[in-house]
Amino acid sequence: MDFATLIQILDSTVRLATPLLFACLAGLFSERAGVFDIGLEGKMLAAAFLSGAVAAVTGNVWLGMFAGIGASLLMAAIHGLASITFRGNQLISGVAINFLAAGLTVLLGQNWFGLGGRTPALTSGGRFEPIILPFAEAMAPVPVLGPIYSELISGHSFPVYLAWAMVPATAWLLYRTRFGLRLRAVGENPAAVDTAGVSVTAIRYAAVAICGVLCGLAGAYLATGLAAGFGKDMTAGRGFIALAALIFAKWRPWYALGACLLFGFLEAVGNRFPNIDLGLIVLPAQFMQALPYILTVVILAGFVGKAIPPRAGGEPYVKER
Amino acid sequence: MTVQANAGRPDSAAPPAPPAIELRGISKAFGPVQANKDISIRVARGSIHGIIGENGAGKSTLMSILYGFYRADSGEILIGGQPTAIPDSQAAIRAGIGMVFQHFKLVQNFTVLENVILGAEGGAMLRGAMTRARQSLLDLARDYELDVNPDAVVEDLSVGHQQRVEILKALYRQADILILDEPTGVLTPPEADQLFRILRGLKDQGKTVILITHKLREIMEITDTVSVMRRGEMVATVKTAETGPEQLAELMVGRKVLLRVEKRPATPGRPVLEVENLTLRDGQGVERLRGISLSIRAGEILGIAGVAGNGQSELLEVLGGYARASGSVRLNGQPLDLSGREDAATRRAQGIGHVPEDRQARGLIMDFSAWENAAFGYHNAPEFQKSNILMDNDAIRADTVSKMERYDVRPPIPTLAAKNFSGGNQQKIVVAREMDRNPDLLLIGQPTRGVDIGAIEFIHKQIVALRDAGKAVLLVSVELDEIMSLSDRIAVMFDGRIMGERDPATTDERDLGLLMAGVVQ
Amino acid sequence: EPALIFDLGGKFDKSFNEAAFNGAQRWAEETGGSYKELEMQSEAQREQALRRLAEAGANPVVMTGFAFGDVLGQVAPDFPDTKFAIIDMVVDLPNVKSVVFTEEQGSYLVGMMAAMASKTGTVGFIGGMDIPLIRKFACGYAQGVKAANPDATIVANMTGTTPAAWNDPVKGGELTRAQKSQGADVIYAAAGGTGIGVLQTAADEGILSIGVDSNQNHLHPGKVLTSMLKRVDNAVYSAFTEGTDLQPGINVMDLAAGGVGYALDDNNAELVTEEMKAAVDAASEQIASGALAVHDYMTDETCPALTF
Amino acid sequence: MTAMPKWADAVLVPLISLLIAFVISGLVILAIGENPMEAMRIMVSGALGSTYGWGYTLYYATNFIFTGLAVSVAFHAGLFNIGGEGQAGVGGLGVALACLYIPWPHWSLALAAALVASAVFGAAWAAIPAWLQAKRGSHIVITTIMFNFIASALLVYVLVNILRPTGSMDASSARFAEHLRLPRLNEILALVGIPFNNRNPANISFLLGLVACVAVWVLMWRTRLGYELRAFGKSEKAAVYAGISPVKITMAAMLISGALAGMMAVNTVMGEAQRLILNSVEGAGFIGIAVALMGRSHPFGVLLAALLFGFLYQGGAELALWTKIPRELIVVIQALVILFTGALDNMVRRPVETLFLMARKGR
Ligand SMILES: Nc1ncnc2c1ncn2[C@@H]1O[C@H](COP(=O)(O)OP(=O)(O)OP(=O)(O)O)[C@@H](O)[C@H]1O
Ligand SMILES: Nc1ncnc2c1ncn2[C@@H]1O[C@H](COP(=O)(O)OP(=O)(O)OP(=O)(O)O)[C@@H](O)[C@H]1O
Ligand SMILES: [Mg+2]
Ligand SMILES: [Mg+2]
Repeated sequence: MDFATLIQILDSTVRLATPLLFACLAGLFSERAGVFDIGLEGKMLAAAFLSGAVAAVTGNVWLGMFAGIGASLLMAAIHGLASITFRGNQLISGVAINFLAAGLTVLLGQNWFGLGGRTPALTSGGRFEPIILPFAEAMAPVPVLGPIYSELISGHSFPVYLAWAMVPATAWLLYRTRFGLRLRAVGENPAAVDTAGVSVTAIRYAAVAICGVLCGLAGAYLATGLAAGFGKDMTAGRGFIALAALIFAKWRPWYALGACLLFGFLEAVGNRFPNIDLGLIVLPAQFMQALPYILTVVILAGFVGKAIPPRAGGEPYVKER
Repeated sequence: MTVQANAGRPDSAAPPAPPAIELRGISKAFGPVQANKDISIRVARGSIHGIIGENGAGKSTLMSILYGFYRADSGEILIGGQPTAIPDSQAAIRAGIGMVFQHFKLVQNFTVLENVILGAEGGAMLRGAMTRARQSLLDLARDYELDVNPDAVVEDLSVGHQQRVEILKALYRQADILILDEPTGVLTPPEADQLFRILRGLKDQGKTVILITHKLREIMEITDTVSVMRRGEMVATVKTAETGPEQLAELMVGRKVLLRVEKRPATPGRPVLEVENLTLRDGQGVERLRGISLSIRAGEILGIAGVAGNGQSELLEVLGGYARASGSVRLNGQPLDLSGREDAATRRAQGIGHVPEDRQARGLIMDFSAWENAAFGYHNAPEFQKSNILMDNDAIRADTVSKMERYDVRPPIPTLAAKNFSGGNQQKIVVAREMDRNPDLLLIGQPTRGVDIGAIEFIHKQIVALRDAGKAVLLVSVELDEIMSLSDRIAVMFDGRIMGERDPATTDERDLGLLMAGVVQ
Repeated sequence: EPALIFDLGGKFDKSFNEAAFNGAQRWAEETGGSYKELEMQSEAQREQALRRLAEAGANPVVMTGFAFGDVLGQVAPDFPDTKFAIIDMVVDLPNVKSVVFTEEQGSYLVGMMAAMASKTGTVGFIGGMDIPLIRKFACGYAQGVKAANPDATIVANMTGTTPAAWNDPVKGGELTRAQKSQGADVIYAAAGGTGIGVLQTAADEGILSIGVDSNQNHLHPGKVLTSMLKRVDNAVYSAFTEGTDLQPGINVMDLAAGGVGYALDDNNAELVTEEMKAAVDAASEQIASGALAVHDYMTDETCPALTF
Repeated sequence: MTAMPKWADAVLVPLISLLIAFVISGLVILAIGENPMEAMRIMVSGALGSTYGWGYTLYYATNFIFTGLAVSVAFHAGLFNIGGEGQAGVGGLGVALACLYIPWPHWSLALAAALVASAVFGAAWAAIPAWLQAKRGSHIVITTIMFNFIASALLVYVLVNILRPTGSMDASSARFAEHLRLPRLNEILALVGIPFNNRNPANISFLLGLVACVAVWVLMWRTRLGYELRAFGKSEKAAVYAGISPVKITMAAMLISGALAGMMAVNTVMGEAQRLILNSVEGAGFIGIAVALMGRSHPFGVLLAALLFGFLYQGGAELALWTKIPRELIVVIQALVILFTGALDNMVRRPVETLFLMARKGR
């Protein structure tokens, strides 16, 4: 594989990893606070739909983005209500949200646009445009560094840079601030937080809301950054991959970046090499397409060490039976 | 029992100031359970106030209400004479109340410092808070002999140190009133002494301490006043100096209690259990058992004393068949496989009965009915099978009815779920199940933990009866009184080792206490 | 009253089903007639849908998609008085009209155009799932490419293995970029909703794309080289027009019959050079006259120009 | 003492939850400009108004019975098997292989073989996630999701490259021999003189589903394995104390679960399509989760819930047929049913509990 190919694969990796990264960090906030979330997929889908719809109608990508975040927050609110206030089963709530988003997006989309759930294609103002970093043109001819800067680092759209910035921001928030301390504590031992005079409910809702915002960004990036509009079921399982990445990352922000990049990379490689000729046998395309999932299983099988989830994760906080 | 001469100043000189705390007519129900009924109590400023009562009497509930963890259904709280609403713990902390819970409320994988500042960070950023807290921990350590490494991760600390962290948490929040809920249950006698020194020091600084305990000895030793609770009600508040253990016990239970077990001298027979050089490492590779050797003969009770967490649980787990270990164990002369190939079912078939330490987490399935629980672990027994595949539920139910009658389980309803029985009756179900099969060896952990006095008497009698029937009993308990009164021989465990063996007739609590703290004479 | 049943992709897939829908609409507008239409919810409904429409008196019943073939074989004999038309599949029954398209011929033409428009000598193909129909497209395309430029390289990708493969514009876009990075500067998409992403990204990245089934040139004027037309709309239109007199038998909608072709309109007029047009039209005539045979993947499941 | 009688928890609470879900669904229908009452009428008459509608309802319900039971069995053991989709898909492969490659003289033999094959294939597909959970602690929710993806890749490969008859356009296997067609429900009912529509796919598999319900009930509440499974699901610690092997139970529960999910394929592949097609499971594996939740993991509850979802499916199909309401409405209704009966059930339970408590105190 030559250098240019590598750069291109990595470039593709960055793009493919971005929605995963948003969703993975979203899950990180929620799960670090003790609220498990398999509804990432549904929140992303809802966000992708509404951001696509609003961007199409207004022609303004920012309005679209905020609308997407709003849709995702609404789903997050349902999840919060079910798993925090009403102490329901968090997995079930997640499943319900996935179905709800899958149905509602098409139902409303068809009702509004009559395009079978698709939103109208976005024109320039309705989409995130690539941002060319300073000196990208000038740097391009420089060997090695040039392509890395001008092709790999420069030329992505706003959400990509935001996603990368979210990683140190998350780490900082989690490990350096009061909120982060409380959030991590709530996922480990909510009673400790409660007896320290801090509301478990408030922290968990805050975490779920942050999760909603980040899923909203993930969805908005899908519909208005990577694609030019919403298409039915366009998340195509990315929420589940983000969840796997989260576990792989052991619920830590920098590891999350690594995990999402790995999954993005696997997909990029699969795209680039649809089938691999091993001389004796040709690995069929189906195998290459299943490879990310197979590798996920292999990784989860514990060959990279066991992931211990937040101790209070998945359990509603019950003071009085 | 030793009372250090005048460690606490007599209060008699104190002027009649408003009490530090006054509770008026507090009531609290958990669903259908009335945990507190119209409770009123006054706690004088600068005193140590004891609260005693049977399990489930409502002590922890009352204190949790004071600390804002629960909300009372009705009643009033006065702090320093001022009516104060305490809707949550934040309000309690503001009112100067700190609480050390029976089950610690610490974040296990946080450092001491992180735990201490949690909820009292004093700013949105952690850095400043960390520095300030580090300094004030040093000060507190100096003032009250409360040493802990601020950077240690809590899960690596001993229980005693974890408790200090809890106290530090309260003091860091500048608590004037400190509530301790059964603080000594998990401590060695020397650690308990150390705690009492700290409490007296706090009292000297003018702080008010409320101490919940089951141990009458401690009440007599350290408190100024004592309140007694029974079934959710406050039955009496008396000056400690004006009462004695017998009167308190009677107030607690509502009748005269015999605090001793009647038994004849043992007539030990052949060895039933022989353990040699038993060693166990946990998941992290820490040695939990370090070369344990012991033996028990038929018709003998071996009591294992020790502070919780010194390997007793692991010993029971290995012998019960659900932990791996190395070394050798022989039962009736036959070696047992400790490699994990044999499980708890095998052990039962080999003649080992096992009343686990934690009946709610291990001994019972709380959602299962009594009859399902009565076969738990013996569900493979031939008499409970209808065919190769089907179980004979009718046979199990019939058997349960008979056990419930003989072991006085109340109410005797086999279809009631285990969670709907009281703690004592849950324990009776487990005891009945394990003893009724006449095991050659009975492992019994914390047989009376959380069990009321009546049930304690009954269970103790059953244990002695089993011994008299020529069976071997391995008794593990953190209650020294229980160990002393039941055992024929006592072994003391500390840090995964047997520190020594004693004859109950010739030893005393001080002697055992030193062994339990790891001090070898 | 005629009826139309869409395949699982739904009637607004911007290509195959939508073409059928357009044909029906045209008929409705021109004749002022009305028709029944139906989107399915599950596989088991194929038979249900057919029977319900037949029982309700719809005649003829037109369905899109090879997946109906098996079921129609079961249902049609039960309704000897109802006429059925199936698109993309041959069902040999006295009351069934089978309309099949020679996609390989249309794909061949756009393949030629791709090769001629390509400056890099590398062209791309993006399919939805790796199923025979898509291979048929890919194979015809590859032959056309090689015919115009024997040295050309063809990069082919399939999108996925779940039904999501037909609805993943993001992945379509990423595949487009991957193919572009391999040098492809014209990419032919036969991937349903995923193709929308292909066309979009190609436009964004400044390379050319080729639409499929319907005329998709208008989606990105000046950036879609052409579209491989599969006149499903005509098939539906004529079936509706024939009405109850629908002629049973196999109707091969080939190039000669105007069943397939390439799209030329204002949107891509500037992209198609005279030379290109001349070459393609010449090939078109040869194919129509039978002088030039485009190999159909389905006949022997091999492809002379591409390996799968 | 519990605050609420058992029947209230088992029947009243789910019913109220269901009602709320339907009311909100009605609002959704209203919001897209349609008439909810009319929609309800179409659904009821389309799904239950004729033996024809019943046939489809029962056909779908059969799928959901199997996948619902699959999820329930795993649930009882404390395992969340989201992999029903993949297990059923691979089970279908088993059915196809059994029916295509052995010249069975009679459908009954083929049915027996197909049942075994689908169960074995489904169980095998559940075995790896189960083993990883039992031995390596890999989260079964994630691994089963991954196995769904892997299963569909496998199926595409096998169907396109191996099972597809040469020259066929359809990515599906060849049709099974005609004499292997399973008896339809109408044929069976005709034996006892009940007239039933013959143009629907309901077949003998529905009766197998009923048998499976009884079998699962016996398994869970009458056998040692079921006892151990439930004990393990309630408390792993206690189970180990009782000599119940977590590895064994995890494997057993998931293998049974996978087998049940796999057997669903007998209905779709052998009963309906009579060949293996791509995506023959069509989400029934996921619906199984909802069915198990609503049925409170009890076989009888699963049966009722499966019938409800069968009704939703068939009713929804009719709705899509006769109105402009898109088929996705059904997905929304499903979501709401899952949400209110599964995740938000405390929202209903608490007030009901309070009512009972008040009633008791009042006495
Ligand atoms: N991404 C990061 N950014 C900043 N500091 C970090 C980061 N990761 C770890 N640390 C530092 O290392 C310490 C241990 O972090 P680690 O991620 O191992 O915590 P953990 O095992 O997840 O436990 P906890 O839940 O207590 O955070 C943290 O307290 C923090 O100071
Ligand atoms: N969170 C709760 N929810 C429901 N019931 C509770 C809860 N906490 C306590 N109870 C019940 O309230 C009663 C009083 O319990 P409490 O914990 O106050 O007793 P206690 O006197 O502290 O007992 P112990 O000596 O065992 O600590 C008991 O019947 C108990 O089961
Ligand atoms: Mg770039
Ligand atoms: Mg207590």
